[in-house]
Amino acid sequence: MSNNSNYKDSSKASPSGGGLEGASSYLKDIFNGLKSLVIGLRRTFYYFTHHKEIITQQYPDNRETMNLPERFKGEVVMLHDENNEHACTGCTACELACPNATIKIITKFDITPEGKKKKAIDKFVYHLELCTMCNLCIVACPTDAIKMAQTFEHSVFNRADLTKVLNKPGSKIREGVE
Amino acid sequence: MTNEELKTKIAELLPQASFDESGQWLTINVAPAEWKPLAVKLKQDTSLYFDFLFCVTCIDWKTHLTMVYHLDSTKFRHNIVIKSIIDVANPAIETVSDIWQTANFHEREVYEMFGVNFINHPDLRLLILPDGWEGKNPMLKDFEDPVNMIKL
Amino acid sequence: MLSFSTISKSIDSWLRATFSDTWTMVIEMLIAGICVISLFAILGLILVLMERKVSAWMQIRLGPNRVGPKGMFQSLADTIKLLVKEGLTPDGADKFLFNLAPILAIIVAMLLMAPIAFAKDFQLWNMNIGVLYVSAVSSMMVISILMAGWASNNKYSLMGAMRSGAQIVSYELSAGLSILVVVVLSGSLNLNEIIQSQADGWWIFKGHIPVIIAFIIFIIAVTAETNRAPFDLAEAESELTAGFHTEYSGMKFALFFLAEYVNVFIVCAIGATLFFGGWMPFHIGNWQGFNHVMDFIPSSIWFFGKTFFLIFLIMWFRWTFPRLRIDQLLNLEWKYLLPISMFNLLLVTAIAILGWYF
Amino acid sequence: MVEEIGTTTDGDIIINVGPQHPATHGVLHLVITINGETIKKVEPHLGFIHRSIEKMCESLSYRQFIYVTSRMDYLSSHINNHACALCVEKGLQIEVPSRAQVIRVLMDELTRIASHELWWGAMAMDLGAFTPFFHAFRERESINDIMEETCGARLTMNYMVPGGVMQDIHPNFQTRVKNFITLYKSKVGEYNELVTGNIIFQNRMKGIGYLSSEDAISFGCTGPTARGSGVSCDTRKLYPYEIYNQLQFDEILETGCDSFARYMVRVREMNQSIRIIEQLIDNIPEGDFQAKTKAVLKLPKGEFYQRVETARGEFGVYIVSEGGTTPYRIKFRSPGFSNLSALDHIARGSKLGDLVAMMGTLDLVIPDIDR
Repeated sequence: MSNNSNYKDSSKASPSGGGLEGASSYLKDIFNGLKSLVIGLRRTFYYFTHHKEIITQQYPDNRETMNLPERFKGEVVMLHDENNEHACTGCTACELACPNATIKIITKFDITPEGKKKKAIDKFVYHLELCTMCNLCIVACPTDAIKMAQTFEHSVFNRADLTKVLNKPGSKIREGVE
Repeated sequence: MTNEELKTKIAELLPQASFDESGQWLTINVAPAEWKPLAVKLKQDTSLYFDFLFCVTCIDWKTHLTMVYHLDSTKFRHNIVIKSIIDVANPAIETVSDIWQTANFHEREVYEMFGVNFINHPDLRLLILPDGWEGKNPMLKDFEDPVNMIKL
Repeated sequence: MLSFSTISKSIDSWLRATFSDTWTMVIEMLIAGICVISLFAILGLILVLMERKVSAWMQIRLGPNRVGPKGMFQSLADTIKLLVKEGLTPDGADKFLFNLAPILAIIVAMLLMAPIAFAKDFQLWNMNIGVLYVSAVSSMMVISILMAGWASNNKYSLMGAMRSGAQIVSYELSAGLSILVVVVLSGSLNLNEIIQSQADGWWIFKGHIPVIIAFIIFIIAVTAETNRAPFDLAEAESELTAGFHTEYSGMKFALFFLAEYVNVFIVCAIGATLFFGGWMPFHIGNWQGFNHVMDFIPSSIWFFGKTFFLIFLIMWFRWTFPRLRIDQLLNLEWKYLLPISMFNLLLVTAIAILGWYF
Repeated sequence: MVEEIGTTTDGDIIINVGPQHPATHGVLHLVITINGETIKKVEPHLGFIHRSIEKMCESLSYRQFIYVTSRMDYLSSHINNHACALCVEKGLQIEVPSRAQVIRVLMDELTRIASHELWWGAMAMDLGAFTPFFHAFRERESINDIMEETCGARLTMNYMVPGGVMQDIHPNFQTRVKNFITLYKSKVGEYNELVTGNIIFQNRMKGIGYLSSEDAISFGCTGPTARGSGVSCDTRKLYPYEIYNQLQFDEILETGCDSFARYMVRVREMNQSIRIIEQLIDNIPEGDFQAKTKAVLKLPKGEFYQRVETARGEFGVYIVSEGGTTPYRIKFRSPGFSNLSALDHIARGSKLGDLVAMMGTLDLVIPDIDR
C-alpha cells in the first residue's frame, strides 16, 4: 500500500497526449515511482518489526556497565600511590604546553632531611572550566605525573567547584622522581 | 606551466612586476593600482587561465598592509601568489569580485577585519561583525578587546 | 452479550422512566458531550503515544519508556506539562482571532465525531446525509488554520496557513470524489446504511480495482487534508519552523496538536467505514458459518481495529517519506489525482448501473 | 499587520531564516526576499559563532594552535588538524614516519565517512524525512567509537601533532575498523532504499540548485559541491599530500550540476573512502608513530600554505612566520565560506522549500564558515 505514487517531476515534460507510447511510459513512471515508495516502506517496516536492531543506550541507567575507553579524555587528574605520593616535580611543562592557561602550578621550597632546599609543588591548580581536553599537558609531562581520567559528568552547581587542586593534601613527591 | 614560463609570461603582461621564488609558489608583487588590470589578464589569457581564486587575505605588518591573492588554474593546475602592499593609513585596492565571484565574500571579510576599502565592490558591508560595529578592525595587530580576552 | 448498544439503550430507557422527555434529551446530550470530550482526551493520549512508538521503532530507537510501565503515561505527562505552560500571545497578534483559532480547530474535530458509528447501533447522530456532513464540516478545518496563521502576525505562520489553504481546498476534491465512489455503489449518504450494505463483504473487496484506486486516492487525500507528512507543508518544520502554529504555546498549541490527531482518527474512521465496513465484521458472501464466527468478535473491536490500521498506515508514510514541495503537491492533485478519480468515478458509476460488483 | 514589517513596495516579503532555524544546522542567518514562495534574493549574515580563531592562533605556539582548528569544521576536525600539522611540518621540513602517515590517512577517511553520514541524515531531515537521520547515526556512532578508543575523543580529537600522531593506534583499532566496514557494507544499500531511490526525494533534488561548472569555479566552490558540477578539484588527487598518490581511489565527478548531483557525489565518495581504508587497514607499517621533534617549534621566516581535502572541500592553512614560536598571521581558507557564497546564485528563482534542500547539499557547517 502506498500513496503519492502518481507524482511526476514538474520539470520534466509530461508525456505527450495520446499514443500508446506516451501512455505506456506514463504508466511505467507511475509503476516505478510506486515501487520506489514501497521499497522505502518495506525498509521502515523491517525496523518497525525488528526490535533487536534498536541501538538506544539508556544512559543514566547503564552507568555501571558503561565502559569508556582508557584513552578517553575526561579531565586531568594527578596520580597518587598508596603512600599519598605523586610524581610531579613542579617543572611547569604542562603549564607551558596548555593553550588555555588551564593549569597553574604554585611552587614552594621543601627542606630535605639533608637540610637542602628543594623545589616542590604547593598547589597544582586545574581550571576544568577552561580545559578543552587537548591532551597536550599529558604529552608534555616528563614524569607522567598527570593523566586523563575517564569521568565525563562534570556539571556542578557552583562554578568555583570547577577549579580544582589536583595534588591531594599532605601528598609529597615520590622518592627518586627528578 | 613552470615557474619560469609563468615569470616570462607575466613579465610580458606587466613589466614592472617583481617576482619572488623563495616560497612554495611563484609570488608576484604588484602595486595596488596595477592589480586590477593584471587580474583581468590573468583570468582571460588562454595560456594562463587563472580561473580559481582560492584564497584572499591580508597581512598587517604594522607599517603597511599586504593583500595576498592565491590563484590556481583549473585547466593547467599552476599556482601563483599575488601580493600587493597597501597603505595602512588609507588602505584601498580595487575589487576583483567581478572577475572571481568568490572575492565578493572574501573581500567583505578583509574589509571588516582589516579595514581595507575595496573600490567598486558591489556590496561592501559588514558580513561577520555585528551591524553598527564601531571601533578598530579586529584582525589588526593593535586591536585590543578588553572584554573578550584574546591574548593569554 | 454486553455491548455499547445495550448499555446505551438501558441508560436511555432508565432516563425515560425517571425524567420527562425534555430532561432526558438534555441529560443524554450532556452524557454524549462528556463522552466525546473524554474520547478526545483518550484518543489524543493514545495516538500521540502510538506515533512516538511507531516513529521510534522505525528509527531504531526505543521511544518513550520512562513514565509509567513501558512509557504508557508519557503523553499524559506531556499533557500536564502543556497545561501548566504559559500560553503566550504575541504582541502584534490579533488577540481575538489568535485565541479563537485553536478552539475552532477543536470544535470542528468534535463536530466530525457526530455521525461516526463506533459500534453496532452506537452512533451519536444517525443522520441521513452523514457523508455529506463529514466532507462539509471537515473543510472548515482550513478556516482555523488560516485564522491562526493570519492572527499570529508572523510571516512563517502566514506562509504555512496559505500553503495549507491551497492544499486543503485542492485535496478536498479528490477526497470527495473517492468518497462518492462508495456512495454510488451503496446508493446512500447515510453512514449506517453504507455499513449495512457491506454485510456481505467490504467495499474494498466487493468493488474490484476501481474501489482500490479510490481507496488509495482517499488515503493520499486525507493525509494531505490532515496536514501530515509527506504533505505537512503547513508545518514544514525544516522550512517554516512550525508553520501556522509557530507562535502558539501551552494549551493553545496542545489544542492544535489534539485537533490534528483527532482529525487523523476521524478521517481514518471514515475511511474504515466507507471501504472496510466500519464495525461490520469480516463477512464473505454467503458463508454462514464463517460469518457467524466473525460476529463473535465485538463490533467496536472491528471498528477500532480497522481505524487504527489506517492510522498506522498514515504514520508509516510519515516516518518514511520526505516532504513534497508546494508546486509538486498541487501538481499531484490537479494533474494526477483529480483526473484519475474523476475517471474512476465514471467507471464505478458504470459498474454500479450494470451491477458488476458482488 | 503584516504590511508593517519587512515588506517591500512590490509585494515581496523579507524573511529571516535563522539564526535559530531548524534548517540552518547552526547559527546561520539568511535574510531572504521572497515573492509568494519564490525566492528573489538570499543574503547571508554571518558572525554568530565567530571566535576569531585566526587571531587566537597568533598567540598560540605551533603545537598549541592545532587544537583550535578542530573547533572550526567540527565534522572534519581531524582533517583540519591534519592540514595544520602538515603546514608546520612543511615549514620545519620534518619527515613524518610512514606509520604515522598511514594512520593519519586512515583517520582522515574515517572522518570523511562520519561527516558524510551526518550530512546524509541531516539532508534527508531537511527534506522532511526524519528516519534516515537515525539510521545514519548508527554507522556514524561506530566511527565515533573507533575515534574515541584511539584518540580519546569523539568529535574534537586533537590527534595530530607536528611530526606524526599523538598516540599510537589502539590495539583494537584494526578489528574495529574492519567490523565497521562490514557494518557499513551491509547497511549502505538501505540508504538507497530509503532516500536515494525514493521518487519524492529524486523529484525534490533533480533540476534544482543549478550551479554551472564555470560558476562553481568562479565562486570558489570546492569539494563535493564543485564536483557535482563536474569540476575536478579533489586536492587528494591534484596536490597529493601524505600517501594519497600511492592509493587507488577515484575522484567522483557528476555532471548534473544540480542538488542531486551534489548528493550523489557525497554518497559515492563514502564508498571511495571505504576503498582507501580497505587498502590501508591491513598494511599499517611498523615503526614510530611520531617523528622526533624539538620541544619548542620555531618556523623559519617565510610563508607556508597547505591545501587538504576535507569532507566539505578544500581547506587551506596559510601561515606567515616571522621566525618566532608563534605564527605572525594565520589564514584558514575554509571551504564552507566559499560554498556559501554560491547560495544566493543557485537559490534565486526557486521555491522556499528548495532553499532548504540546497543548503543541505552545500553541506554547510557554520563554525567552518565563521571561524
